Amino acid sequence: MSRIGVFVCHCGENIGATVDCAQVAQMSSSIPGVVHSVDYKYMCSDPGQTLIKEAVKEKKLTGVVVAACSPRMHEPTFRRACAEAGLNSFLCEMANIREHCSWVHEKGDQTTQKAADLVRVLVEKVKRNRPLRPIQVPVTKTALVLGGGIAGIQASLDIANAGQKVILVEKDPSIGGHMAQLSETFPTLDCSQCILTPRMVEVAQHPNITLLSYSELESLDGFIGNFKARIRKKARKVDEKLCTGCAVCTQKCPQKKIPSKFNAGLGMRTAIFVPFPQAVPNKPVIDIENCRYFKTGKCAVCQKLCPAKAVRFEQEDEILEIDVGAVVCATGFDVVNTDFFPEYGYGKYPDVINGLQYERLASASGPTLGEIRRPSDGKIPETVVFLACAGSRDRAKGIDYCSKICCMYTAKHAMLYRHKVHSGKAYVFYMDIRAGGKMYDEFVRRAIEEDGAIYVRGRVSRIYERDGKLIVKGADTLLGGEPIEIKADMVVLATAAVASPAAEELAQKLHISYDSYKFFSEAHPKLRPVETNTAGIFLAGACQAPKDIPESVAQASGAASKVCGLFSQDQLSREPLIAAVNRTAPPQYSSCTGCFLCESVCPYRAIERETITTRGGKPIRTIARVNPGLCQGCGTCVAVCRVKAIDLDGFSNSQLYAEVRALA
Amino acid sequence: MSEFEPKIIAFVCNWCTYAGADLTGTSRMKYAHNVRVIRTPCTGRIDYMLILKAFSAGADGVIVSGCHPGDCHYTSGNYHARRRWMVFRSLLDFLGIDVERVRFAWVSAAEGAKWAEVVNTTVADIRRLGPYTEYQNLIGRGVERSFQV
Amino acid sequence: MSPENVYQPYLMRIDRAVDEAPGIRTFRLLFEDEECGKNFRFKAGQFGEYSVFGEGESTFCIASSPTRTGYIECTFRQTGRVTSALAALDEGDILGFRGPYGNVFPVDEWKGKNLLFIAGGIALPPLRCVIWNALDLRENFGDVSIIYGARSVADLVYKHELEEWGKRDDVKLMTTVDPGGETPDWKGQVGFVPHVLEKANPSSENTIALVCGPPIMIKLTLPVLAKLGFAAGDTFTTLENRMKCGFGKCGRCNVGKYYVCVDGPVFTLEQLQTMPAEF
Amino acid sequence: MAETVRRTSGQTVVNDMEALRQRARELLDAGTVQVIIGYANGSNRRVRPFFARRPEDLERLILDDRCVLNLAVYLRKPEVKALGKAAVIATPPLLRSILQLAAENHYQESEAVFLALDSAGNVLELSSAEQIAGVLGSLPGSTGQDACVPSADRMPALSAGSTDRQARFAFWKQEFERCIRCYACRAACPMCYCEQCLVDSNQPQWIPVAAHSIGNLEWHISRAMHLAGRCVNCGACSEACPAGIPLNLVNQFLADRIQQEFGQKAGTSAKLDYALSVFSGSDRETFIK
Amino acid sequence: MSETRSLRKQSIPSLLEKLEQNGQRIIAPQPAGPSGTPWFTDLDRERHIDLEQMTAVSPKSGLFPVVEEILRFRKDGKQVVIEGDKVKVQPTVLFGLRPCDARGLRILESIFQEGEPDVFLRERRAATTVVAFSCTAADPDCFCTSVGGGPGDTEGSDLLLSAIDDDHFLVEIVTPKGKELVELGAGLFEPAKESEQTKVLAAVPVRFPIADVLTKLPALFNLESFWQEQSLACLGCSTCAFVCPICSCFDLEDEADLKCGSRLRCWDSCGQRLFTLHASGHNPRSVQSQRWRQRVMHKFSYLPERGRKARGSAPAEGSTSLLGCVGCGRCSRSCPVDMNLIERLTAIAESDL
Repeated sequence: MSRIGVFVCHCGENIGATVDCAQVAQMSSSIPGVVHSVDYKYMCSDPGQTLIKEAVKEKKLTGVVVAACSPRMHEPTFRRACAEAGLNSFLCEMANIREHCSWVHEKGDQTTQKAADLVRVLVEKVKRNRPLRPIQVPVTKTALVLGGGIAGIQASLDIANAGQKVILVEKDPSIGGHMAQLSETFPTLDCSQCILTPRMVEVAQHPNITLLSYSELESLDGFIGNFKARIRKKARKVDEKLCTGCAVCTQKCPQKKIPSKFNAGLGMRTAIFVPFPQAVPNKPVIDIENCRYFKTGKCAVCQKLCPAKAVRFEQEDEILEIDVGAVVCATGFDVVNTDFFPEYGYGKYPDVINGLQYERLASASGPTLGEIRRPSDGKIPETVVFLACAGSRDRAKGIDYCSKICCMYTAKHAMLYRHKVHSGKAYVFYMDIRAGGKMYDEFVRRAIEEDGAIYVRGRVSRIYERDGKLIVKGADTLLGGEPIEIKADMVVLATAAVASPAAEELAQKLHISYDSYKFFSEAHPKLRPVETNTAGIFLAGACQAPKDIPESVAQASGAASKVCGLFSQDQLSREPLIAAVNRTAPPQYSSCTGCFLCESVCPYRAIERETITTRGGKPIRTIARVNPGLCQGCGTCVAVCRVKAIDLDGFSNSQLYAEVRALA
Repeated sequence: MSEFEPKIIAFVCNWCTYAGADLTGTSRMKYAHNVRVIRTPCTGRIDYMLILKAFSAGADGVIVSGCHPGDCHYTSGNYHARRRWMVFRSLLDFLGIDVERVRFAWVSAAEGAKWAEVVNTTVADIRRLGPYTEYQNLIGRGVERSFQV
Repeated sequence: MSPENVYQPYLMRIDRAVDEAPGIRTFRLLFEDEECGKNFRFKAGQFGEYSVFGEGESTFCIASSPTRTGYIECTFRQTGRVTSALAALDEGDILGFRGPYGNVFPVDEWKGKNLLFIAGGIALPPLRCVIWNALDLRENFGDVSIIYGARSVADLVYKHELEEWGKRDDVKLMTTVDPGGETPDWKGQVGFVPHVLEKANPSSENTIALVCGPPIMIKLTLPVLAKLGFAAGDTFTTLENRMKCGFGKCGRCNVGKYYVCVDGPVFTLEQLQTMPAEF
Repeated sequence: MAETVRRTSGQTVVNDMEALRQRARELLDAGTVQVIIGYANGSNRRVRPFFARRPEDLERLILDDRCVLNLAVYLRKPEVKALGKAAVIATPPLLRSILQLAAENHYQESEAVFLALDSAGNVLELSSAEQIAGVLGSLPGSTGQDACVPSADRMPALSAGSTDRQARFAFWKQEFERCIRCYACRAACPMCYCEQCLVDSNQPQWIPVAAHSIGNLEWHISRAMHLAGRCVNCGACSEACPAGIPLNLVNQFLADRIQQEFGQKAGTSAKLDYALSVFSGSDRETFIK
Repeated sequence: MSETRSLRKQSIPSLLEKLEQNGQRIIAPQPAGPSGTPWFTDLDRERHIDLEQMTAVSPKSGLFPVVEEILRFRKDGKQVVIEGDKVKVQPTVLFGLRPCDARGLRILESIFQEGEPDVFLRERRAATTVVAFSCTAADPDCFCTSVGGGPGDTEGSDLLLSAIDDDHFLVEIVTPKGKELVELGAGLFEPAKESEQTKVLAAVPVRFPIADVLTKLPALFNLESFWQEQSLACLGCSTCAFVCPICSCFDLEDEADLKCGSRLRCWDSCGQRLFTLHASGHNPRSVQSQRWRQRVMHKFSYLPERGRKARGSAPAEGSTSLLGCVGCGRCSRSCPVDMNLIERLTAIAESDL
């Protein structure tokens, strides 16, 4: 029942000067199915649009082709005009006879012929268009934030403050992440905990935030607006509701010699412990690996002494199932471990430490209460060597990228050392100084010029111990590679920031992609930096790439605003130009063979498996199904489907076929 | 005798090459009129069958173009397409089909000039190769016809 | 016009196109060559090959009555390549028709008999041809009863004609829709055709039964008819096997040794009982 | 007659038939399987697939270099399925096709039992794709091309290093023009399991069904593309073709190209490893300008 | 015996040249493809005709082409014009057939000319002269003598040549058309020598009693297990139908662009699953055993019965003249799973219901 209208626009002289628009209209009128064909000076003008609307109504058009400018320009205009006249907007197509024709060719028959050909192609296409409606997907207005570092905290607070519910999941007993471990922050030297802990408390008290600490994501299914998350709430062995945080247990626990992760191994903690005094929640956890009761069945001191009777040795992990509409992944980063630097003796010499350990030394709440004392003997080091780019930008180590934060924190470290040990010498080995950022370069200069840090451009080849000193051997590349040897009391490695070890597994649970360094991939490096390829899953912080606090916070707020944007509607409205698997009469049900090659090419994980069953529930066959919530309409699946069981609205097989045949 | 005007069908992705060709237009760069563009969402959507159909519709040459690697609007469509084309191209070559008549190109939305260049060089190349009679002679061959018109 | 080439269709112009139900359309077709139109004759039950040039041919019965000459009508459901292309045609468009093919309902032999028509869904067209044939020669027949059912009210075809038949005193019409398929203002029955038939309890005395419908309806209706005393030889139906040529060459439609295109499409239940289940 | 070139002598390549028969007998006796699918001598010096259901049938089982037909096709045939669980006398190409089918969800774990001979003449009883993948490389004849199927050496237009594109075109044009579209190649192919082949779908009719030059070319190109990265090179297609078109050469060529270019080989793992559904950022693109 | 001549083997090229000069299209078996199996194609310049091996595919395409235009039309806006109402076929010589092939053409003709006569086949046959060669050798797949034919059978041929010695063919002029061809080749044909043609003919034993097949088939129809067993190995590949000289199931397909197009008649086969598939998804012949049964029944039951009906009472029941089979054995030779037809027909003849 095709009744197609063709509307050829002159665009003033833009098209009319090189294309004989009247002739194009005339030629188009003889295409089978075309019942109306006119040309007009300006189709996009009000009278032009009225022309279309009236023809749609009077001629009962079932499709419209507007031959004018690029569809990227005016497709919405003409589609709206058609919709206003009662024709489904997806039954309107544009033939691009301006950008692709009149503007790029000289006036002549061939240019007119080309315009007519383009119209014919689109007429054949529009005959095969289907009326479509935007896809409506309900939205569960709860966000799942994974990771309780500064990025996760910021994202949670922003979303919660916008009035939406948040589930914040943190794998450790407390939120705070790496930022809680830091001493002071560049370039202002604010105390890290002073600016962070109020945020942590806000999270705990926020009515819209449910904090699940000591918990991990088990699995995530579903799609944007409609995810189902399974979360493992690990057993604290302490009833959080009863515990008052009085700390009797942690004081009395006899098992005291456990390296504290929070203190980067430089301090000790008990088996029942709160990672740090400002922890949120401030409720202890029993570390069953080290707890005497769990190892020997005896002890139970904590249980006996707890005034609130909150210790629960029998407590088991719990699995929570939660419906969420969006996910913010803010799982952070890690630093490379000890065996990464045999040449530097990291892990071998106690006084070769990494930046995070130095942060704990410099922190007022750290094991040395903020005094810079070296781990081996607690002496105040006279000479400290700071190594920037320890692992970063090092192809041999397999880390090609710049960890971005080290230049700044190394300057800060040198500065803090000089502030605390006025007589000490601070050497900094560096490759380049990357101090792009507000007040950043000034900060580095201050370290050099005011605080007297000695910057040496060069790489350190080896560190070894001689006569109680750490000999740092390197070369000063500014001085033509002159060898340099420094006898140091302590060496601080600005170790490379790497993806957290669980990143790969998590990415697979989330069905998001990641790069070769296991950092999560953003949907577009420039234009969609906080989105992932999986609609409804967003990124914040250093899980995407190494970044500093302001950047992490900014990205977290960006992700939060994406979530809020998503939650601002009850229904998600999506372009309906998506793929679908055909369904046919039994006994075949679909021409889909169930080979699932489509599944393997889909960048959005939009292909699901659907088992067709008899009325009695007996499985007949398993075929593919496209999740309309996830499909973005790229059509890669259509091209790999051998039997063309899958098709893409707007660019369907019959449309593209007809378009080519129209040129025969 | 007038110059041979090749018929060229182009399959382009919506996000890069189509937009790039729009830019050629807005920049008013001129190029050969012989090309007819068919818009697809992504090079990943460009089925090898479309290229065959273009030839059986009498095309002397085909252009297939989309986003540069790394720029795909859908992240990976062009990578899949690149593999598919590599295999398809090998196959065509093995069967003796003139692969020089299929031009694969990456043209970004910013490369208006490159689009003009791709079209112009393709038209020039195909002109040099001449009409694809070898293939077009297959059309209609193998059908016994006995009507007298 | 060359009668030599059996594949050469008549060119027909669509005079009227009616949307009967979702996906179902009726065309009234006029012969482009008026001379052909004048000479064209067919009988109730016959079918033809309808074609869209460039897409191919599709088989359906001639749904209009042989008593009405000068045009033919067809009703089809949009399912495959050809019917989709047919559905895309409009009034004034040209299509191809060749036929008539196949055997006929022996309407001439039924003089003085009562006729009971039982149809379901899209299978009314072959019976509609006989119904109008009988109504146009009303005096030749006794009672004319029609039981017609569809899945829902929307799925009923020939809605205007159903109305017309319903108003006539000389036709007993019962329309029914499957449970759940009724609309608030539906005045007909609700229930499956076999049940409606059983309730109606028509007499088999001197009556010919004509049954067309989906296989499941036929399967359940035949026992009811038998119970009501209809002889297998007086019960007629049509088969709709896939076919291409329409005249016994292409090899598709045979049911055992019977070629539906030549020996059918009209069969009595008596014949069907001797045929293998290849339909 | 027709088979003289395509089929060779029928020389026995398997000497341990008795061991195979013995194991097959045990499986039948134990009721583990109800049918043994293998090969038997057929009429006029041909071999044929053979369905042994009684122990006494087993004497007829043979295995030699004429046994090119890929028995995997029977695992999808309803009438064969109706016989019960099957044990299949397996050649390496058959096992590769089972692996590829498993990767594409078309062979379910322990759907059948495969009896293969290792190089020591021991009978291996395989039923899971993992088992097959584990032993495949060590089976005799698992590498290299079967002698029976046409090889490119006999076709000058295709010989390695031939740069004469037009000669290749002329060669294939002539070959494909003999195609009568009986689809025996498809029917004999274990990977052509699609219920509705592309050529059978007509909205749109991508590939003309008529056996004319362009239709045949498009059909064979399409089939080759559909098998690219999936074909296990069993050669059953060429063997089945009544027109003697060396179809396997096309598939083999693409398989080789894919292996060179992407290091992927069909039917070597039960995990989907399809060259056209994965990619690498560093895939060569010298042809993209 | 009919009128005879003698033709030297070495005169064959001259004869073909003369015929070509006369405007005849010559279709003959010539080696094709890597295997060199002969194939019926237009005679090419090298003129290497292979009369020794049997072609893989029968010469039925001479009368019933693989793809044939049966309608041509032009579209002009809304108008449709049917083009071409006269069928004219170039004079053709089908050269190098076997007697079974020629007999097959006769049967094909009767299938197409009964009921609605087919103008294309009629015109093709009228323009075609069939030159067959009697068989001096046969293989175990041949069974012409079991279905009413024979190695020296003249049915369907216009000329039948028999190699009576190393240098000569005995030429039997079977029809006036054959005579015309002999006249075209005047000067090459010599008066026939005394010869005993039957001496050189191949011995083709009768493989099974056809009468039993014909009488037992109708009752076997419903014995599903029988057909399942017969077709257990069948792949449904349709090779048998496509190589067969008589199988003539076809498909009609339109091919067109926006301006003009054709309706094509293409070979098809009852062995294909989709052959009878309804648009609804229902398939009257849903499994391969039913399709195999259809093939056998069509050839050995439906065709003879319909033929009898069409021609009135004669010829009698059990007559082989209307069978859909000439015993060429091609189906057995090309079947990829060696479903030997002789074996299967023997099983039918021996079946005990």
